[in-house]
Amino acid sequence: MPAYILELIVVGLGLILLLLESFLPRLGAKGLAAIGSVGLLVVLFLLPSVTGAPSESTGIIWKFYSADSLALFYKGLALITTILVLMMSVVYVPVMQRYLGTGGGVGEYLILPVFTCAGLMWMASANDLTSIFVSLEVVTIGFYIMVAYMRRNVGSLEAGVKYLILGAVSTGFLVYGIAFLFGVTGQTNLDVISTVLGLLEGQDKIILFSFALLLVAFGFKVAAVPFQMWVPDVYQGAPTPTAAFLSVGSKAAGFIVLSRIVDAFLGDHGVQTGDGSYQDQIQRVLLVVAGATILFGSLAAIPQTNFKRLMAYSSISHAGFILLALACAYPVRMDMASGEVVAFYLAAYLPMTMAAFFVLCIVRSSRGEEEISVLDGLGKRSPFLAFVLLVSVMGLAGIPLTVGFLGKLYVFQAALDQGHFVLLAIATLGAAAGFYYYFKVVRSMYWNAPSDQDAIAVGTGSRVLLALLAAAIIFLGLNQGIILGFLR
Amino acid sequence: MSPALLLLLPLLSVVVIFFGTKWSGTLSALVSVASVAGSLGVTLALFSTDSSMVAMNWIALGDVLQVDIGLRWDRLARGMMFVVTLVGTLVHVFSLAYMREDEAKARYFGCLSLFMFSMTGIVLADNLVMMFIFWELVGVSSYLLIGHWFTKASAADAAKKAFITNRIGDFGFLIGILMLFGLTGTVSFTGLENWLAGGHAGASAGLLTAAALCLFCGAVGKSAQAPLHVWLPDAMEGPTPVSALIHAATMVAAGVFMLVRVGFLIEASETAGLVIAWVGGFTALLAALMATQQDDIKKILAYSTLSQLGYMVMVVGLGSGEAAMFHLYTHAFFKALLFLGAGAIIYACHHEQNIWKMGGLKTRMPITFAAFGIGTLALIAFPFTSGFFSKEAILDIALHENKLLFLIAAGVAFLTAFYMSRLLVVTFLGAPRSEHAGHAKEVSVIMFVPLLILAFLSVVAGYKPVAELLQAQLPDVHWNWFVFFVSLATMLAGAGLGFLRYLDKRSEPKVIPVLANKFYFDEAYGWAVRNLQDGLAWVVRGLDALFIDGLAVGGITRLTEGVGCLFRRVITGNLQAYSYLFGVGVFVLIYFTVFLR
Amino acid sequence: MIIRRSALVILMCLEIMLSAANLALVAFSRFRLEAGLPDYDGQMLVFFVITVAAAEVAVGLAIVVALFRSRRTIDVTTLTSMSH
Amino acid sequence: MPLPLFILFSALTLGFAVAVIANRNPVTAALCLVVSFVGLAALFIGLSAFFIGIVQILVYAGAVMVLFLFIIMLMDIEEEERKHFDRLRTAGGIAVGIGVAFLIGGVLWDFDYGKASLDDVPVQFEAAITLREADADSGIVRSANATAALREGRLKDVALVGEKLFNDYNLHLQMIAVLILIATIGVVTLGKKDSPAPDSGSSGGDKASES
Amino acid sequence: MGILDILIILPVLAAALIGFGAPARVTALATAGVNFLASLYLFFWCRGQVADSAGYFFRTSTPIAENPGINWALGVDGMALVLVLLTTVVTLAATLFTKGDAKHARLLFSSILLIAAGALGAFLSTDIFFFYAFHELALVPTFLGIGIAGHGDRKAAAWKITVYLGVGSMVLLIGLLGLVLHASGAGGVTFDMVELMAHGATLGGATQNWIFAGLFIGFGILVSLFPFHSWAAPAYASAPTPIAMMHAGVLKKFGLYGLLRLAVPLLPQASQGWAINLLLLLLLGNILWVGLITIAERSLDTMLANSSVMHMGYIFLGVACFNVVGSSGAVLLMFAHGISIALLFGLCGKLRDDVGTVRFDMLGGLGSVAPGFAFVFGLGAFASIGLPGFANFAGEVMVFLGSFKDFGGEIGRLQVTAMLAVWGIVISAVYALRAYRNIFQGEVSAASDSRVITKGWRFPSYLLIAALLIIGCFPNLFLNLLPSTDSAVPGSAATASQTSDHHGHDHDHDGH
Repeated sequence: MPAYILELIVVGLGLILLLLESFLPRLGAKGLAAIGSVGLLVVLFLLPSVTGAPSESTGIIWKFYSADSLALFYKGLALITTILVLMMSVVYVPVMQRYLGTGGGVGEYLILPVFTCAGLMWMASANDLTSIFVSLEVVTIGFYIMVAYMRRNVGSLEAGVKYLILGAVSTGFLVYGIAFLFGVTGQTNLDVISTVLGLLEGQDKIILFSFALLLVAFGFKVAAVPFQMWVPDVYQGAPTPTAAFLSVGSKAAGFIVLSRIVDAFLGDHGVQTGDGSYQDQIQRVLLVVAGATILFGSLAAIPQTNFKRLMAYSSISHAGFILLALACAYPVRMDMASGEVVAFYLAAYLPMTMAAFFVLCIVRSSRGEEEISVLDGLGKRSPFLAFVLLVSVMGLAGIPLTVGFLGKLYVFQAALDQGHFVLLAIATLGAAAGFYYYFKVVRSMYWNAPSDQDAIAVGTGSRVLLALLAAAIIFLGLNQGIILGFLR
Repeated sequence: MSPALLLLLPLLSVVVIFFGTKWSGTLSALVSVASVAGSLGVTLALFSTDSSMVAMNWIALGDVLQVDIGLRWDRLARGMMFVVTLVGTLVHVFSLAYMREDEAKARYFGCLSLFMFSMTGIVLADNLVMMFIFWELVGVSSYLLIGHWFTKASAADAAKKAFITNRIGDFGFLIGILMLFGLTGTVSFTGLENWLAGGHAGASAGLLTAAALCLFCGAVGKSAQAPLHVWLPDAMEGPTPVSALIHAATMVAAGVFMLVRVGFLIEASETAGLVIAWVGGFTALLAALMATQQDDIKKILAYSTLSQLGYMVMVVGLGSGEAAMFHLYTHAFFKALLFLGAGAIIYACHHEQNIWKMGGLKTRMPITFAAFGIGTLALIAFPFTSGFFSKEAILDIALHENKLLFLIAAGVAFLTAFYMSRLLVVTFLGAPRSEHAGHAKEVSVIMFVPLLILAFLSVVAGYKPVAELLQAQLPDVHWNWFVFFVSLATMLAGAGLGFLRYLDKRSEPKVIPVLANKFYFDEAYGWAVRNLQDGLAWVVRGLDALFIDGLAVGGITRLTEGVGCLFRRVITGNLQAYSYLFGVGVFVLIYFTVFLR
Repeated sequence: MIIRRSALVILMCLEIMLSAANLALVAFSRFRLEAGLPDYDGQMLVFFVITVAAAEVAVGLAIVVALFRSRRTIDVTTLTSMSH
Repeated sequence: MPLPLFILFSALTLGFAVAVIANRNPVTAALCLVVSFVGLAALFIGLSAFFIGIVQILVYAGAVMVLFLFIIMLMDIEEEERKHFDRLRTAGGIAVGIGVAFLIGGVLWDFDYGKASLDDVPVQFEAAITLREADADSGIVRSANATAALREGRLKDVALVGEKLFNDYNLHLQMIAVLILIATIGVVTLGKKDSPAPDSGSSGGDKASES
Repeated sequence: MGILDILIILPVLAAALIGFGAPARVTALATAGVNFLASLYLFFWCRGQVADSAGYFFRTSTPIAENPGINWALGVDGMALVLVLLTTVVTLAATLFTKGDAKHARLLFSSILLIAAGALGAFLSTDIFFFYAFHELALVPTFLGIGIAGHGDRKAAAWKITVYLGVGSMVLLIGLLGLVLHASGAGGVTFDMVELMAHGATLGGATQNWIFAGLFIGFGILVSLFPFHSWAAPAYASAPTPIAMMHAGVLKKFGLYGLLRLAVPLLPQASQGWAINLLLLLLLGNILWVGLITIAERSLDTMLANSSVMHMGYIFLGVACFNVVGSSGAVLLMFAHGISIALLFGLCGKLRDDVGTVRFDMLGGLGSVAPGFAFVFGLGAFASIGLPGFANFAGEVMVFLGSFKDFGGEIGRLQVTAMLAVWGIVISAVYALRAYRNIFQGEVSAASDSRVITKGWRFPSYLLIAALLIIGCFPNLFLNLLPSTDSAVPGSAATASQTSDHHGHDHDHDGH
């Protein structure tokens, strides 16, 4: 059955949840989340059986909606992320209560991710400028609300305002970029655009201009360097599940659309031929941005003391690595196209960040603030949590035998393949700095004495989930065939 | 009954003592004496046969490198082995009594057997690497023996000093071996000889001289020649039988033995020979001068050993190994005798070593006095004693080869006679200068029997039939009246002068500071070690901490920290600043993409 | 947008930016003929932009109201509780 | 569309847009914005996009501005006092604005779009009609009166837009529907007033302002 | 599930068991013992075997991923066998040295086992991916061990070692990746060493240079080559005894093993040119510069740490000779140094626990208080300065002989370096004896006379000394395992010139 049915199912699920929430108040957050995740699991199982564009593709819909393997992979990612966020929100509810006052509204906080997930899935398969714009907007509006959800917590509101204003500006630039691209090529479908761009000559300036505008928009979305100012504040202010969702969901979606656009612009002009064509310029821009992002992300993370801000900076530096992979468009000696390297890295990035945020969720819900010192002596207080966090931090730092290492390995291989040595040096510096600030977390967990002795209650559900995540980090690290299998 | 047994016996005794009789001193003493006596017996048994065999293959790397523990039992080895085992046995017997009440007797005898094992190893070695192995083992055993009473700070320091100076010598020795190996591809003596015989000498003369000098450097370290002689006087800290065995007869002689072993190499490059000769001569003169002003009986004997060794090295340098070996044999006997005698005196005077506190022992210890007297006569080459014949040979060769050296040799002979007679007069004649000396009585039988045997040997060893028996290849020197006359005159003058000056004097009549404290060698070396080595080490440590640690590593961490804070300061949290930076970012990005091609 | 301090005015400026983009879109769609008629794809996008802008303003104002309730001010420069 | 009219309307839009930024009082700013939108709508109509012009006025000028005014009334925001006219920030803002404008100018400078002005892009009605007959039987729903209008040489904009919107872009309609649903949920939850519970971190437990 | 897999998996399982509460010392001892016996069995078994074409006695390989070709391939050849023996012996000794009731006992025992597993894995795997991964696996417990169970300013030391080795392994990763990418020839990207070895020589000069630079610096940092040695002293000074023993004894050899196995054979051109001069210069820095620092050290543990850095210089000299004598000497020296430094660190740890201090000025005259302990320490000290009869001397003498082998009469750079390196034996004699003199001889100082050295150190020390003596007296046990002909030796000048037909496959054109 055609792919776009999936999104409809998800929206339907959202509507049902909405109704349940209003008519069966006693269901409570846990019930809602349970139903939500079950529904999403069903959709996840349906995913492989979905058919792509029928061969004769008469239907007009396929002009706007592509269902190639990459899109299906990202849909899978989006679904898994949302399920995890739902679980996290259940754990996070007690903290939310404190900030929502008696006005309630916790229920909606569980429904919004479902709708945003639909948006993410649309984004994954959007290969037309308009559908990109609309699906992007569905996701961003969803995030505006989720970020500013805790209306009584001043941090959350502040983050919301910042995210909204800067988000709106980036949407403005996005529309402007689309306008110019539409102006030059007259088409809105990416594949057609790439062919038209190949034929155009003499218009390099305008093409580059539109690409720059689009890069501004997606740079913001993905937190690349010139536009990553918002990331630390929003991650710190927003409720932890939203921060997790932002760091994984929106980044993944941003990257898939960006990779689609870069493919459209570069066409088959993979290797940098250095003949001054605009494709080279694009690659050069991407390289510069990637380098700057890695540098900024890893160096700024060093003096951090707040765990969420640390995760924010680490997500910036990871974005840098992915941008680096993106910049090496067609690695010659590797059979993985840069799109697949990006997908693999994101798939690797997902469990690690989710596990880290999940642990923070549990710890924060019992302790309050999110400084790294809150993790002090976690090793003694609840060894299980400490172990999970250790595994995820090792993954983020890229220690071998974890999936993070494999992700970085492929990025390094792609960069080596194209011979970007300066970038390699910066990447090594970034990874090394990574050792430093991730080790700070381990240090505080195992070396510092716990400030208060009470063991942290870890619900059975979250314990199972965390174990699953930790296993995923290590298991996928050992044999990467699994992820590649999905990708093919 | 192969030479390998010689090697195994002492090793066996070391193992037995270490594992078995560690707890009982006397038992281990007996085991070690038995082993040394056994090896003496085996040496005598094998006196006639000439054989060389490979006991074990140590390193075998295909055709590239072949190093094995081989034994070479020829004339030279037999002679040396006889001396080593004979003196060894006598010293063992002597130290049975001397060390009776020492609490670590087991360890003492264990080390003695270890020393005998390594000494045998050097003598029997048939290749340079094996010789180097036992060379170092001898160094270690002398370290252990000198530092026997290690609770005494001075003994511990002396042991350390001895080992390190030896090690410096070994440094040169090893480089010599490496050069030879590099040149010829083989390490065994026979291999080297045929290589030399094969006419390659011309090709790398310079290198050969360098290699020879390096090997000589090893000998300098071991036989305590000029620059590296500082450790021998301090080595007297060890028990006297040890000094007798190691610092008279065997270990110091090992250097000379090695030089004779590679004699063919020294002939190949005469410049090396000359240098060796001059170093030998210079050491002899230097040591003799220093000996005249020493007060400690053992130090005097130590310096006399130094000067005699100088003689031997000089002669080897001048080309005749046989004369050197002959003098080595005779010297071994009478020097061991003198040392054991000194040991007896010290034992009798309750460990008193300063000669000015002794005196009048002639009457109290007649037998020791007699033996000691004979030893002294042999040392100062009194006619028809063993010393006379061997020194005669040396002087004769020196006369033929190098006139200047002959003069030095003569001067040294005079000085030897002078300080030996000084020693004899002050210790034995006149009145006892301290109550210890007052009621010194003759030592027990076990102690003076070895003295007598040695005395007999030191007289007899010079004559031809006995020398032949001792496998010493008599140098083909013919009787030369002039040489005889010169040596006789110097001997009489020296002895007379010594006798006259020191007859019943209470203290040293004229102290020559320069000689008294040994040409300030020790102070110079001490300064060098303190400033050069430790100072440099301290400076290097400082530099290392400053540059590599501070600058490189610390620098980078500070840099990253700084940049991190810089970035952090940028994010102030103020929305307008963000939007401003956002705007600037957009401007830069667009400008870069569109316009910068 | 960078100059003004009040969140409301900033939202207004955002509106201006989006409408400017709309103008460009309409212009391009008008100037490009497709099947004889002005290319309506561009105009479709304009519609969507307008609806999205409206939604954005709605959410923006909601947040501003909530902010006003809890902080008594909508002055953007005071929102610096989270720094470094 | 005659040149003088074009210049008038664009001047109108730009002028009032600057006015929005310039003046202090938010109410006047809102009104200037309305005028600017009217100018813009006029430009749209000039470009023969009648439907969009109308929508522009209805949605923007009508609904959005009303919302702004309503909010301004609700929170009786006083005039932004001229406490300190931060030189640095305004200068920075202006500089960025001008810089980006220059860039756009630079890009567009040699961007010869090939068509100087509107009139050399006439709407070929005949071509449109022939095309519509050609694929009449291909099952794509065509609005009848749009074809009739085309025959008389009038561009029935609304019908054409409707036709395109509901034929090709129905996926996006669904998306927009979801978007608006999310927006409403968001506004509702964010807008909830809550009884005077002590909120943490803000300036103490003053009673919520009643509207 | 061959014997090789057991060797690696067993300690990991044991560490896990300890993690979950099994009695720490007993499990650790059992595993270390079994591992030791297994390695002995392997040793004797291999002596009977004849090496296959690439020099391996025994190889198993189970593919994990096809492209890039990563497979769980284990193989043991002469060099690996020696190092495996070293690892198992040192592990057994380290477990014996640690008391069951020590602070952080469980952590210590599990980290010993993990380090052992990591080292064994690294030495045995012939697949670069696992080669690198196992090394990292071994590093993590070291950092945690030093950080948690160490003493002195352990935090700073652990911090420094983590970041330093982190950067080192990153650089190494780049080098390895470069190697894999460029040297994997036609058959697609492969991590398998044996295949890479086949294509290695054909690389272009330029690429070889930067790959070799990456590997050289990466391994240099891991092995504390001269400019990168500043992490070693503080780390070992504040590391708990077993961790110091394991890391100095075993893990440091990883870098050298890597150099000998990967860098030298695969990149003959690069390693002949500029690299050899740099290597010679740096190893001199190691021996002389660090040697002098060791003399200036004031406490036993920092002195031992620096002395281990200094001895690395000799092993590098062995590598730099590029001939079979030098490289076999280097392997022997690795084994000997590993054991002697482990013994000394063990005793130093015992000293610190029982007497309370390791500073020279506070100690003195221990010889009379604990004669047995003094004797064993003496043996260890003499072994480490290269007294004949011990394995160190055999290794050192072969390294020196290797550096002078057929140098054709004129003194080249290698020979000058070797001569200066020989001066190192004097430096080592000075600091070793000075330490022995301060601690054990002379009059009994206040600190040392009251306490008596508790037992528990005798058996492991005798075990280690026995190992040193056996190999010292019969080095042939190891030597006939190693390749004995010049051509087969990794990276010797001979290989670069003629085709590496020794590997016996269709290597048509010449490598030079």
